[in-house]
Amino acid sequence: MNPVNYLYLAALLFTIGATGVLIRRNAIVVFMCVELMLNACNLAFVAFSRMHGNLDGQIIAFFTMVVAAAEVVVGLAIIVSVFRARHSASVDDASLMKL
Amino acid sequence: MTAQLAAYSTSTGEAFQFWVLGTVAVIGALCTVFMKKAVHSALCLAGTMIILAVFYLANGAYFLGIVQIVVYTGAIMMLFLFVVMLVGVTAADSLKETIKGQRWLALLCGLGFGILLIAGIGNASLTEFNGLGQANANGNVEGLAALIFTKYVFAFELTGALLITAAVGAMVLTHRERTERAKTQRELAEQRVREGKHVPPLPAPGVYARHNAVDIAGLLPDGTPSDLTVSKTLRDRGQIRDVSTEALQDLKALEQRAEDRLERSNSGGANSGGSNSGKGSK
Amino acid sequence: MENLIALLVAAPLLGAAVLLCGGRRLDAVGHWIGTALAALSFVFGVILFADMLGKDPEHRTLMQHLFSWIPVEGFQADVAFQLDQLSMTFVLLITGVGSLIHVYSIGYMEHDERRRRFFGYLNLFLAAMLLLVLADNYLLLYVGWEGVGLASYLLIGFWQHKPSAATAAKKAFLVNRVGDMGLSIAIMLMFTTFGTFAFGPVLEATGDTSEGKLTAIGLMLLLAACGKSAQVPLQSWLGDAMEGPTPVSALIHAATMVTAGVYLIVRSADIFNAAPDAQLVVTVVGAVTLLFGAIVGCAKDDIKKALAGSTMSQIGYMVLAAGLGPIGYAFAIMHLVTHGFFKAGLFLGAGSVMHGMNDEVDMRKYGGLRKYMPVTFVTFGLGYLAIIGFPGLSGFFSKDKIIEAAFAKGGTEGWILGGCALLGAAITAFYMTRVMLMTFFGEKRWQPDEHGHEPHPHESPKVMTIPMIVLAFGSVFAGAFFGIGERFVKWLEPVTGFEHGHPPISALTVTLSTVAVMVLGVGLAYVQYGRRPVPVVAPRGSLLTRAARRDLLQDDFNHVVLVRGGEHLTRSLVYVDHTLVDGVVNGTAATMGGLSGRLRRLQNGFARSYAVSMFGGAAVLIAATLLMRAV
Amino acid sequence: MSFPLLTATAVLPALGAIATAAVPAAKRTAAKWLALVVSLATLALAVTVLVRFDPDGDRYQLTESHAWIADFGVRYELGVDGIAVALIALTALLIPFIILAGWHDADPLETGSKRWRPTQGFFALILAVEAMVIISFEATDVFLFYIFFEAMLIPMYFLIGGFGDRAHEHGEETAATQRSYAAVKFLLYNLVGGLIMLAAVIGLYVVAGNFSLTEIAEARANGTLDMATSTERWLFLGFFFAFAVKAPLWPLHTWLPNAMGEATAPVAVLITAVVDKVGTFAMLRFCLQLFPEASKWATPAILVLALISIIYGALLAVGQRDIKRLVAYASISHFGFIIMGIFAMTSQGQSGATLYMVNHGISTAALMLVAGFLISRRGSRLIADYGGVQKVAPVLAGTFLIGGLATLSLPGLAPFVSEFLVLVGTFARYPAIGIIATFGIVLAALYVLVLYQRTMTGPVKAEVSSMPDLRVRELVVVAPLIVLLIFLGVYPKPLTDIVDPAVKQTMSDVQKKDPQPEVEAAK
Repeated sequence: MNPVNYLYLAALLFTIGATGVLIRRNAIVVFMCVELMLNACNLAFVAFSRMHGNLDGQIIAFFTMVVAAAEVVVGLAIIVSVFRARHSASVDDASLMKL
Repeated sequence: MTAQLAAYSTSTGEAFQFWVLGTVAVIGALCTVFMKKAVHSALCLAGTMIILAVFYLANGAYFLGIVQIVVYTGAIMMLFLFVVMLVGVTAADSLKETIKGQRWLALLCGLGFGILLIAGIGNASLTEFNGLGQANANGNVEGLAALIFTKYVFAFELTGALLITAAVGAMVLTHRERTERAKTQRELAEQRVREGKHVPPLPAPGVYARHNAVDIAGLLPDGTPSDLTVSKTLRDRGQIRDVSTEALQDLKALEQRAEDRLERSNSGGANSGGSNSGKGSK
Repeated sequence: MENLIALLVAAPLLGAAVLLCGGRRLDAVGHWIGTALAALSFVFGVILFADMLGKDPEHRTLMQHLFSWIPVEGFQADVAFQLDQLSMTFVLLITGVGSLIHVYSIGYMEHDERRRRFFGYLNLFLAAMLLLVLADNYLLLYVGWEGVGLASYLLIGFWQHKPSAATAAKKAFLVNRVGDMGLSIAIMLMFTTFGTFAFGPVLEATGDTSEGKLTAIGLMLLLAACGKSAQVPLQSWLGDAMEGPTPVSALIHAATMVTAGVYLIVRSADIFNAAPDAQLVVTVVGAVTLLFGAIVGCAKDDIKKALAGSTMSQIGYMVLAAGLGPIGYAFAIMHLVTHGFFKAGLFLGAGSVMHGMNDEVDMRKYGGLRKYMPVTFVTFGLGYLAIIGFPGLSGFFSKDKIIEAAFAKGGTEGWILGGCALLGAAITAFYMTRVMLMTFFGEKRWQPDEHGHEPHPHESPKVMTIPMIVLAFGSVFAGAFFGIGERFVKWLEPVTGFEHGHPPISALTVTLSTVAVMVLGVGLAYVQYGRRPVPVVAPRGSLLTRAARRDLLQDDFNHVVLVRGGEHLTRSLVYVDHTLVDGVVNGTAATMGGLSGRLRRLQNGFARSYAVSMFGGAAVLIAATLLMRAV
Repeated sequence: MSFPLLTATAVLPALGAIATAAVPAAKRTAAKWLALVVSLATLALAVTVLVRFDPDGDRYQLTESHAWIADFGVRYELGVDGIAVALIALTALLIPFIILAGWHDADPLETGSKRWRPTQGFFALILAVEAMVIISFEATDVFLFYIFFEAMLIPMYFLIGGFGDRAHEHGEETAATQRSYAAVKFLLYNLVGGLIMLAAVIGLYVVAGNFSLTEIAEARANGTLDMATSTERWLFLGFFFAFAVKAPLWPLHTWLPNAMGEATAPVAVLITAVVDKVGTFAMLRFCLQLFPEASKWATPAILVLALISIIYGALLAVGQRDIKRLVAYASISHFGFIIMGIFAMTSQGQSGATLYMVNHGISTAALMLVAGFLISRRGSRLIADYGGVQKVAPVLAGTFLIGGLATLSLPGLAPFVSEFLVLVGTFARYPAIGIIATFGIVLAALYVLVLYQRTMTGPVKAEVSSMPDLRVRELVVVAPLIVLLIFLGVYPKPLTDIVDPAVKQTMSDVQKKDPQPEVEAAK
């Protein structure tokens, strides 16, 4: 098997995640889909790391995880406070930015 | 397996593992997207992540694989579940689209994007790969550490700052300072009297019913449920479980049984005859 | 001696500057300053004349280079003067008649509160006119040309509170501008053809270029002359210009400015000599105008307008003569000078009559005035005899020569032109007799005006009558002085050249027939106006009379075609500018607005919609990258 | 290093603007005097530039050059040729008159009016415009020029939109609406032009590698910098478009009548006599020097547009009912002459065009400022509201007439010299266009005299019967302008001496020779 398959898998997961972001309304699920996309990227990085024979790809994946952790913390906090204010976790309900 | 060969392909075991677990991962991802309930989505995602952790391990990223399981699946996903609980575990998300054309556009874009991405990967000349044998010679963790604390030390420090910021940010966002003194019991009582809407205290859930769960409304004497008995949060979420119909059925059945028994003992006791006639007239 | 030339111009210019900027302080003495400076200029002119007479006829030209005016790469215009016999003639006429009219105006404008300004304008006119005739190049001449136009504008519209005066002034300036356009095109043509527009080099180089170019230049100069000298088709302004005070009519619109066109043609003699086609057009214009003016003059009841028609007609004679080439130039100028005397005298007489008649101009309300204003009657009468060509008086000598020269043109043209000139002489006699009879003879016909003031005709003060007497003197003797022994022709010959014309009929025949038609015209007029009482209200008259009263409908034509057409054009252009040119821009803006209104709906506020566009964008970027790599 | 005279000339009004703006609100009069003194000092500096400039010396003199944005080869390069010197002098000359004429234009309105009129701001903005215009004339770096060419719009926008006539026939509300419409229109037109020019400026940098006018022009002349024909044409069009909007050339002119109509008379003068000149000046300096071939290529089209401007502007002026709009359309006609002169590609035409810029500035200033005095007395811009002013205010009418006569190019007044040179220059190369353009002088007479007749002559209208004549301040504004008009009409040699060598240089840039007169050519 060619390790390139990992990349195809990563692409597939990324696309599924992205589509999920677009069609789900529940903010938490949207967030999960974002996580899925991030993980897909990580997989690709790890695969690249193996292909190139150095650890830089893994480092980037590691940083991605850290950033994702930070992002989750803040994002979930936002969701919670939005929920508190609007009693809804639907992203469509937060549509005050239209003209 | 020679090093030469290792450059182009992997072991059969890994291939088998890839195809099996890969399929499961894709299914998990799809489930994450399409499951109605957030909890289910979260569980499916956790599954996918664990599979990814296995893949990391298979790709020689031992440290990341473990971190993936411990930090990601263990901590982050639990955080997700925690929030899901906070926001409403049973709130099923309707998958019905409300924005015109959004779903089709999304699918179209997703499809196009996927095809392009895959075409891109297919186009790239990625036939050769080196394997991590050399890089991991001193141990994967040591190798990573050496890089992080030399080449990427600046970025690493920055992520530290980012994490602290995020932690503070989360606290700021969720924490609410009380700006006014809480009202005392007495004041609340006075307020109730002043407004005159609902002078006595609100009924407790399940007072007139057979259930005492917090999300089940108490029944009024005529058998209809009273929303007032349920906490406001649950009411707002629409998470009140309505048991009035079955309660009424239960009541009816009870009465039926009582009737039957009373019929039998009608001659026997006058004590329950009064109640029976009362019921009978109803 | 050359330096005097500049002083000639400077004196009246100084007067104009002082009087116009001086303010009310000078009101009391303004007219004296103006008159003194005009007279000073005349004195300079006489000194220069005396000096010139002392020189050899071929070397009488004085040049004075003042300063370089517009020095630009390849283009050189100087402020430089040239005083030759032709200019000298004009200088004397302008300053002489001008000074007399200044004197006359002291009396005529006595009761006008803006008299100081009037004298300022008159001085300005003198300066501009002197510049015109003294310039040594066409561009400087152009300055004088427009300068007299400006002075004429200011003076015609002197009584600005009258809308008719303001309109007439504007009309005069505008019609003149059309002519000026011709002059400027002529100068541009000269520049591209000869590289210069100074008289000397241009006129010397006429042989080096094609006849077509010269014809074009000649025609453009003719256009300019038509505008300034009120020749058909640009004659319409002169009648209206009579709205100005009468001294103005006398000085500008009879004696001097309107003859500038003739000066221009005579000055450009070499160009016209080399362009026979242009010359032919000049003669045709002259002949048509002389008849046109004469016919118009017959029908007008307004004394000044009748005289204006006459002026037009007489200048027609001069233009005709100037178009005849070397056989006519000298006579054109001679007629110009004599005409300057008698026409100025006639106008001053008319002004004197008006002065005594509460500014009434309608001759039908005069009658029998000879008893009331004898001096005016006599001077006006002498001017009258001069203009109709009464043998021995000045008009006789000059006009007769022109008619003779017209016949001498030769061929059919000669006969036609000569015939026209003869016919014109008859009509001249007719309408001038009409004016004379209606004004000074017959019953008195004046009536009280609407305020009940009956006019009390009276003779004008000395300050007005003396200039009239002087001019009458000129009208009587100038012709004989100039004509006998061809004195004037010899004087001008070095500048304009001269050839004796050879008319197909003898000179005596021409003279006799001129006198005959003159007698005929006088007789007809006497029959019509002398023997019968003149009706106070004008009779309806024949079709020709009615047309002539309306300047042969030329004004109506102008009004319908130019004024109305122009109004429609500008109005529609304003509309076009607002709706079309501006509309395109505003339309673009509106389209943008509409488009953004549509586009803004994409901003529906749903984060997911934005995400779709982002995602689609990313897809497009990937596609683009792949395509670029593929290519 | 010698004293940076050119920088000083531009910086002084800029500093003056800041100082004027900083004067406390209560000391209104002090701010006015400060602005006036600064503008006079700038005039003194401009005169020094004029004196120090040697017409027979180098092409660009008093040059200054400093590195500025090294990464893009942008330099702070100043230098003046004869054309620039003349225009700097014109600008510095007109500003004191503009300030003096607008002395009360920005006073607070009577109590009860809600509009706020910051007096200090008005004068500070005028000085700011002066500074930017002067530096635009001085810049020999394309980028530097571009910056100030565009930045000028900001103060102009506020001057047009913020300060209108004191009284208005349609009431204050309508006036404010129309004013902001005019200001926005002005801004949008010029911004569009400027953006297109920006693209061309960047394009020029890509092609040439730096922004220095002198270097690029030299390289073009040597042949070391080759541009593809199409590139040169596109770049030329980009530059020209911006300048044609600013100038303004038909059909990009419609902002001018609005802007001049709604602005106060001094600001209108600032627009047409000063700011717009940058457009025509830039055509001469940048279009012809940087893109000689393309300029020659575009000449026929531009001449036709200029011709349309001349006739069209004049005809529309005839049809106007509003005094200021009439002057605006007259200006459009005059700008047609200027552009025609520039692109006739003859020495006479270009000298004439340069003189025209100066003379038009002075003559329009005279006419427009007097018109402004007239309007401020009656409170209406409509021609029909006047009549017989000559009787009650003869000096005002007289100066108005002289301004009008200058506008119709009466010989003896300055504009005649320039107009005739332009006509001759055009005629020498394009006789038909020259002849048609000559019709413009008849139309000019028409609109000026119609205006004069309707406002100044005829019976005195009741509303104007108590109109005061010119005051001393107003006379101080008008009289020097009139003296200048006459002086430059009679003796323009000092000006032509300065301008002529620069024009010769420009002619050699485009490698055009004057057509030879027929007679000499034959010899």
